[in-house]
Formats: sequence, structure tokens, C-alpha cells
Amino acid sequence: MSSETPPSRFDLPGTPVFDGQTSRRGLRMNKLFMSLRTAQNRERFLADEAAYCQEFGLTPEQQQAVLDRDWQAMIDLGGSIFYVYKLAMMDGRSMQYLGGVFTGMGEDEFLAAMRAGGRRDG
Amino acid sequence: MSSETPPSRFDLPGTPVFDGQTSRRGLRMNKLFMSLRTAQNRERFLADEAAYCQEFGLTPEQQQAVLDRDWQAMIDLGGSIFYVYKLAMMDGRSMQYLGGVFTGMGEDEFLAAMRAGGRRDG
Amino acid sequence: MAEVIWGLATSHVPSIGAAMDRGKADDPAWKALFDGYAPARAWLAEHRPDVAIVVYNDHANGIDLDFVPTFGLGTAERYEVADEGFGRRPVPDVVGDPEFSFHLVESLVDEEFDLTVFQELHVDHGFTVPLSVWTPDPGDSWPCPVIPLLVNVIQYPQPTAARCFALGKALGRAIRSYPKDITVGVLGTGGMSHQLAGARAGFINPDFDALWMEKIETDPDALAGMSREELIRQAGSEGIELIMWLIMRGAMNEQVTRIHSDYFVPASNTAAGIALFDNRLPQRA
Amino acid sequence: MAEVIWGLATSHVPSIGAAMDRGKADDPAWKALFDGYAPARAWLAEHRPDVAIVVYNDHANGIDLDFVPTFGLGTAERYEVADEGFGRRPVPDVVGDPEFSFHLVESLVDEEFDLTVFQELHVDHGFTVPLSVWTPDPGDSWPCPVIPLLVNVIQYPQPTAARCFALGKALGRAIRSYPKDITVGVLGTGGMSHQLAGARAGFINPDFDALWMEKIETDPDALAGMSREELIRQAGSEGIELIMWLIMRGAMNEQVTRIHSDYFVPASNTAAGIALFDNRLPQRA
Ligand SMILES: [Fe+3]
Ligand SMILES: [Fe+3]
Repeated sequence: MSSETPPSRFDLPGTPVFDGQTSRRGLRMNKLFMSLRTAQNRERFLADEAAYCQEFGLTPEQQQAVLDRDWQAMIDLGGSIFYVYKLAMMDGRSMQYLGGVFTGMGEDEFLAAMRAGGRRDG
Repeated sequence: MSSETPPSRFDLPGTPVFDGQTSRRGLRMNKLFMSLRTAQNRERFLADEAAYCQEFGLTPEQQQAVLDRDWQAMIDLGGSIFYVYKLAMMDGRSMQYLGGVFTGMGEDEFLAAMRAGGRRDG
Repeated sequence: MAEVIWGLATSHVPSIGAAMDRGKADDPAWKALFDGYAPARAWLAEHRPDVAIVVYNDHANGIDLDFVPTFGLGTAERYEVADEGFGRRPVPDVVGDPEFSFHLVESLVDEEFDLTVFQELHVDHGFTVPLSVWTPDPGDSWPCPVIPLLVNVIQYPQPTAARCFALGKALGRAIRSYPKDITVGVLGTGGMSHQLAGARAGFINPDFDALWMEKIETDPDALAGMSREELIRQAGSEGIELIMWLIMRGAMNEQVTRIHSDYFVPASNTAAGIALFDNRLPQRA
Repeated sequence: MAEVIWGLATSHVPSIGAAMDRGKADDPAWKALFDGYAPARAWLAEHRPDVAIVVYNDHANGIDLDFVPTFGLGTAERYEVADEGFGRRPVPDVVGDPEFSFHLVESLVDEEFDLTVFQELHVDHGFTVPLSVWTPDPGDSWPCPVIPLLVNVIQYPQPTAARCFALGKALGRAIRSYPKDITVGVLGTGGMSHQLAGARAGFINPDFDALWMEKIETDPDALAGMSREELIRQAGSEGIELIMWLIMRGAMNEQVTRIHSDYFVPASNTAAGIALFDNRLPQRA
């Protein structure tokens, strides 16, 4: 489905680090996400998502990730979670939903794990 | 003609220091000057200068200084010379012209003084 | 001479603000968190400072990624509450204190902190949620003027924990050198352990949070020695924002008195913590 | 290991660029200035580095006063030449070197310089005029990739001269710790003495400029000890931008070899200076 997760800066499995290189890679896409703060831009986006992506200069992979709502790919392609979340909010998705996606647990199980005190390493 | 020159931060007669307080005082007016970088805004400004000043939220004193091209007053009211210069450029005025105004020498004499090696203290 | 009278460390999770704004503070999922705030709020209501400084980070609302300042300080008369996408929080705009801001900027730049000075800034939940934790019902205005101190915790390289602690100490000196006799509250926000993205999303580390909660009072130097990698390992990729607590702590005396603290999981995907410290010297018996 | 091979200090007066762009370099008012550049240009043409760093300030073109960073560093692939109001200069856009930029940012933030990181930046005459002083006829592209290092010299409090010199030294260490074997040129821009506004407009101080020109080579520590007030008194309210030369100088070795220098009055309302230093160790005889 999505591109390879790039190697992280630290040896911390499953922990994306949003560094300068990542930020550069994701700049156009993150700008698109930030633009969704206004109702007018959300309408324009929803009317033609591909055109809106092209307007912001996303790469084809980024555009596909956005159109597919492939949240992991958006992170891998340089999305900052705080920016990606703007798109999720527009879709009515919560941070718990995203947690369910990133962990592969699904929203309900993720939510239950959080309520039980959160997830641990190892 | 213009407001009092506010006391400077240092005991350096005739030397405005553009500090934080000055910058705050002049923020709206400096924004107006910076907006004049585009031809479209220059046209809008020239079509109705007072309305343009009000749109940017200038104080009445700042607006008067702009309308009167009272360059010293613009500096006294918080203008940064680099921003004020955008208005002067629009008017076809040079930095030497402004020097002539600030010193009271007039442009020709100011220019001659510069060509002779510049002005000295005391 | 201005004086820091208290320091408040608190998470700034947006859902805490949302729970308050939607009247859900008594819901089962939230009640324990808000009950845990009550003693701090009561004490703070009795100790209103003349001005407050909120150390926080923005989350794609007030600034974007075109430029990322390591440290920013606001000098405005007023900071608008940002619309984060679906209407701004129903809380008052923030009134600033430019005169005090200028003093802080000059002192800190003289001490070789390379601030970015903000004359325009919209403040987001990272800023307003801590104000709501402090003052749940502000009415028309917050209890006092507030100055934002922005920290980059989102884009690597963040300032080191040591640099944050050093900034806090310089901030304390800057406050004490202000010629006006005013009282100051300092808020350090963010944390505690959490990670939002990646296979490790949902990570919470109560042992580390407990250690942090203790050392922030008794041994902040130990925390200031931690590397970014260690912080991300222990607190999660977003938990690194705990470095902002060190700025608050640095502005306080070596010895402070803990008034109250509490810890709660989960606020959204985050461990939430609160710690309130009195900075006034203990009265001799 | 990357190596600074030369440092170039030069004024960045817009009219110098305008004179070149309008083919007036041979006019009587300008000829002596451009003749004074010739030996430096000839040497530089023989010593093209792999990448250059331009220390400069913006003049109401790339950024405004909403936020004023003390120090900013660009990490972009490309920096557009700003339109300052009447069309952009007819010079190429600037190609950057993000990989090297990231290395510099990480090194400098680790060394407790609180940079603002720019991913988008339009560069104005403060940046392009020094490139033109170096390379009068760039053709389609400048001689090498260039990285902007922005300094606040416009809004008080500017960084102190000492802080600038310290940043330069840290920049030198950051360059030397880069794993790639590349050569680097560093440009420090601005100055020399001038004042644009106030009754003292047109102020020029050739004695001070001569002192600065000598000490920047032989005793930069003496210059780094100057206060802002002293700098403004001696060099004029805009001449304070000479502090940017100290960043360039700090990145070089203690001993450098002067290749060429020149001094000219007036370029517009400014005293213009150029100084070119070879940073390679003198060859043993
Ligand atoms: Fe946060
Ligand atoms: Fe300049």
C-alpha cells in the first residue's frame, strides 16, 4: 500500500522523528494540511482533492496517500502528525482513530489500551 | 508640522534607534509601507491614500504624516527607514533626497556632502 | 524588582480544553482529571500574579513550517486565540504586557539567547489550555496579562534540555531585574509521556513520568542532562515537549514548595500531569 | 571534513547592485568602487568553493516585523530573489544545499545557538549584492550553492558583537565537523559606517572604518567587545550591521592572510568596504 518507512534518526523502533529532512520532504503536504483550517479551503479540497493536491505541489506519492487516506504513508512521506491531524479532523477522525491505524490495532482496541493506562515498550 | 521626536535610547543626538517600542508604535504603518512592493497595492494606495491608511489601521498622526510626506514625522511615529523608503521609492525619491530632508540640508547639498566624503560628528 | 511567586507545570492536551468547553468536566472519562486540578485551582485563585508567562509550543496554528524559531517571545498588546479549524475556543483573547516583554527580550538577548521577537501571534491550545487549567471560568478576561514564550519542540533539533533550563535561569534573572515591583506566575506546559504516530503510538511511561514529576522539584539538573534521544525513548516522540517544564523551573528558586501535583492517564493519547510550586521563600517559624 | 578556504567581507548597498544591473560600473561616480573590487574578483574566480554561506540581513523584503529572528538559517533547495518593489534584480535564483544546512543547524543548536530555521525565504539585495560583488557575471547560475544566514541588525536589541563572533566560531566548528570533504567560502556583509535617518543622516566615520578594517584581520576580539551603543556612535545607526563581519571572521582561523581590501565613499549614503581573506594555512617555505 504505502512507501517504505524511511530509517529513523534514532534506534527507536516505531518512533518517527520529525527532523529537518523529514520536514523538507513533507513541506508542501503539510502546507496543504494547514490550509484546511478554513471552511472555504475544506470545501475547495473536497470538491476536487487531486486538483487541490496539485495546486500545493504534492508529489504523486503524497497525493496518492492523501486521496487514499493512507495515514501511515502521509507520515512516511514527511507529514507532521500535528498537520496530518488537520485532515483527520476534517474527516471527523480522532487521534485515537489514527492511533488505531498506526499501531494496526484498530480504534476500539487502541482506545481500550489507552483507557487501561496506555501502551508500553517491549 | 510634525510630532515631537521621542527621546532616543542612547545619548546620541540626531540618531533614531529603532527599538522594540518604536517598532510596536510603527507596526501598522510599516506594514503599509511593505505592502507597496506590489504594483497593485501602489495603485490602490494612490487612488485613495487616506482610505488605504485606514485599512491598515494607522493612527491619525501616522496617516497625516503619510499624506503630507512628512518623512521626519514618519520616523518619529515608528517608521523604520527601510520601510519608509518603500514609500519614497514609489514617489521616485532617493535615499539622498531623504537625507536632505532629515538633515534639513536639502538634496543637493546633502549629495555634495556625501560626495565630499560624508558628514562628520560635531 | 519583579518576583516569580509560583510556577505551574501542566499538560496542554487539546481535549482537556474541549472537555471544558463542552461541559464534560463531570463525565466519567474526565472527572478524575478535573478533580485532580481542583486544589491547584483553588490555591491559584488566592494567588493571582500581576502578569504570567506561558512557555508553550504551537501546533500548526499560529506559525507553520516555513520558519521554525527555537525560542520566540511575544511583545504584543494582545494575542488572538487561533481558530484551529473549527472555530476558536470560547475563551477570551489574551492581553499582553509589551513593556515587560521588551525588558525580557533585552535581558535575554544580552544574555546571548537568540530570541525571535513576535509582534503578531495567534495562540493555540498549547497556550489556552494551560490558562483554562489555571482558570476554568475566566469570564471576559484572563486573570492578568500573559506573555507567550514559544519553544520549538516539534521539529528536530529541538533546543536541548540543558539549553531550556539555562533559558529558564536567565528568564528568572530577567524577571528579577525588572524595575517594577510586580508578581509573576510562570507556566511550563506540555507532556507528559505520549507518542502520537508510528507503531509505538499510545506509548505511556508512568515510571518516567513519576521520576520527572519528582525531579522537576528536587533535582532539575538531572533532567537537564538528558539528551533528545533519551527523552524521546523515555517520554515518546511528543513527550519531549516536557523540556518546556525546565524553562519554568529554571525561572524559580533552587528550593520551591510543592503545593499540589497530580497525574492522569489518558487525556486523549497522553499522560496528563499537573504540578504547582510556590516560589516564595518559606517563612521562618 | 569541510574547510573554509576564504572569507569575504563586503558592503551590500542596493545601489551597488543597481549600478551593475544598469551597466553603470564605468560611470565616474562608480568606477573607483568597481576598480577596487577587481583584484578580489580575480582571486575569487580562481578559488571557487563547493558551497558558500552568506551572512546578511533582510531589508523589509523577505520578512517583515511581525517576527524578528535574531539568527536564521536557510535549509531550502532554492531561494528566490525577492522583488523589492520594482522588479527583481536580473540575477539567478540561489541554489541551496539542504544537506549541509541541516548539518549546520544541528551543530549550532547543539552548541546552544537558538536558530530560526527557514524552509522558505526570498533573498533581497542584502544577499544578492554581495554575490554580485563576488561574481559580476554569474550567467545562469551563481558559482556554487549558497546558504543564507540571517541576522537581525535592524531592530534593537540586535545580537551583541560578542555573540556574533561566538556564532562565527561555532559556525567554523560546524563546518569542520561536516563529514564531506568540501570547500566553503563565507561572506560577511553590510557596513561600513552609515546612518540613513535622523539629523545625523549621512554620517561617515573613516577613522573608525579604517580601524575596523584592520582589526577584523588582526584583532577581532577587540571588535567583539564593543557595545551596541558604541557601534552606533562610531559607525552610525545602520553601520551597526558590521557585526555580521564578525560572524564571517569567527568562522576562520585565528591567522588569516589578507588578499585584498578597499574602501570607498560614498556608495549611496554609505561607506563601502571590501576585505578578502585567505583562510588556508600559509605554506611553509
Ligand atoms: Fe504540545
Ligand atoms: Fe543592510
